[in-house]
Amino acid sequence: MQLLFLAVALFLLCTLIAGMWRVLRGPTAADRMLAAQLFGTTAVAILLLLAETYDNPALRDVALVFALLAAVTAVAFVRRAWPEQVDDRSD
Amino acid sequence: MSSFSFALAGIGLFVLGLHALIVHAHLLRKILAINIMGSGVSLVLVALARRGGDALPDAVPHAMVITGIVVAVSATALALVLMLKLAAETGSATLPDDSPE
Amino acid sequence: MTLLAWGFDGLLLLGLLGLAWKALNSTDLFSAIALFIAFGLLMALVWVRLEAPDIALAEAAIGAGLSGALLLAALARLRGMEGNVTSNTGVEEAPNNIDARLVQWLSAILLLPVLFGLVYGVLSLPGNAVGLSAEINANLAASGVSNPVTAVLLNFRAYDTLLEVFVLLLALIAIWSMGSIQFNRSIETIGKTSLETTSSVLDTLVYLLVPVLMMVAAYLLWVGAHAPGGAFQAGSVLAAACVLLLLAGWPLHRLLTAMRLRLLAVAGPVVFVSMAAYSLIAEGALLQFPPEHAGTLILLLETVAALSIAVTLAALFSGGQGQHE
Amino acid sequence: MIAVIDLFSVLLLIAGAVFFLAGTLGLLRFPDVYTRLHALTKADNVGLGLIIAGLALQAESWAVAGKLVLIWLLVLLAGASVSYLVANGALKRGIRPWKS
Repeated sequence: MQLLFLAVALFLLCTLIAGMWRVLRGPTAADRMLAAQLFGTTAVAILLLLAETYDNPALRDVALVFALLAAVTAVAFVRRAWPEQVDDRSD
Repeated sequence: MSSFSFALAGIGLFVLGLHALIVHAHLLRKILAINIMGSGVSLVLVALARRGGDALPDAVPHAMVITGIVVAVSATALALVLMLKLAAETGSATLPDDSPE
Repeated sequence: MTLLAWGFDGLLLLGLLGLAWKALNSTDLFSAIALFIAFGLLMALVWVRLEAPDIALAEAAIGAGLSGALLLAALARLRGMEGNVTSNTGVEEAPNNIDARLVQWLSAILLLPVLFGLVYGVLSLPGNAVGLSAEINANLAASGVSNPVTAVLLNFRAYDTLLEVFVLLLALIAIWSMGSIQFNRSIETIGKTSLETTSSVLDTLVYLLVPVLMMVAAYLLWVGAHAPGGAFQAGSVLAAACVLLLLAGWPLHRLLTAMRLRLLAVAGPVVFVSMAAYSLIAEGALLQFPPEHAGTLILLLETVAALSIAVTLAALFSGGQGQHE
Repeated sequence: MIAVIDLFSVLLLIAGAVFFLAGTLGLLRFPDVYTRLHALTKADNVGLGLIIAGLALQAESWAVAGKLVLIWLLVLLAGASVSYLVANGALKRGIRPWKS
């Protein structure tokens, strides 16, 4: 079972790093932020899987903090840092 | 993977950050560079402390790095405010170029 | 199993280095910050792999949460300013001229010996680390807590934490000396884009999330005695709750007036110093606690420190946003 | 009995991984910010839910299972609100939805 947990965690890490391409490419600021948000959800799943693999309950607390704090960054983006001008290559 | 590879990655982060600190003129970029250098140093510290050990990880470097993370964020906040002040005064967030023209 | 773990670590470290490179060299500042936030997330995973869940918690709260919010808010204000002064809006000067290229190559060449020197230094170390684990475990029973990291932070090397709360206070004073000393009333209008009106969805999110954040902070504070957690992590999560309230435009300045804010910010340092002075007189050593009361004293110290850290970090976030701008 | 539960866990975990893969593919391949938002929020949250269900079946106590579900609910709450805020903001900024 542990083997499967770790394999799924590795697979999710792969999808996470593939998602990095969207942060790099954009084109809009929202796309970059969305991809960073994806990192948050995926990281929660990875942490929970690692917690079970290595029987380390503290990692669930790390996942909990991740789940909460990802929202704060996203709200900071929506409320503050989103430029008003339309990005040229938006569609 | 052995702790040494984590330590080597830490060195990589430090050197990447140092390079960016020298090369980029924009202060926000320099602040990011210093943060990444700090992460690299923490990584080296913690990775080297657990090398070759199957024993319990050493708590002293862990405590130091936690302290370091909090200090880094307060220093970053201060640096950002200084940058904004400079931008408000001079109109640009880069250090003035005082080399002889 | 080992092979999978190796693959995981290798991919993690490659991703970390790649993100750092891209964050430092991407074309515009916004993507640099987005990549830096992702870098913080990966960094937290690295701490998990290094069996340092305490650090992972702090990194998740600060590296992936608070510093991202700080950087985004600063970028927004910078853009507002540069929009007035210059035409440059965050897109950076590309290193296209000969001079900048030269500097890049020169720096890279000069840093190569640094890189090799550091690598050689690390690789020439003996294979076994000699740490302080044995000493810590021998004295853990007398420290009042069973989480070794908390024991180091609040008992064995409590002077580190003492100095650290002063660093936070100093940063806050420095920022306040350049701006206003309170959660500014008009903060929600500064740097905020005019397109955002008050939104009931955001309000609901804040309604639900802030109490959860506060409960998680209390939980982390409590659990820090015997498991990963503690004052810094709790303080950072609580600070995130304050930042969320500020971002949603809630009138936090009415609850935390300038005076209360100042009192809370100095509460941690004051309690720490008085505890240090008391222990110096009564016990004969700086911040040495009698083993029978150590657990209670540490919890008290941590609670005050967490409140101070939370308020200070939140004030650092809103700090310097004076009326004169 | 144990084996049946294990089998369920395996199936749930693999299904969760597939949903995460779908979410990432959507993020990479969909044409505009709204469709990418749709892929990310829905697929990833379902994927996380499936993985959490698979892990909860293996959890040693009810408390652990409850904590896992709590984490999922928090991610759902944050994900749903943030995707609304981002989509709403994008519309207000005049980013036009993609039409084939």
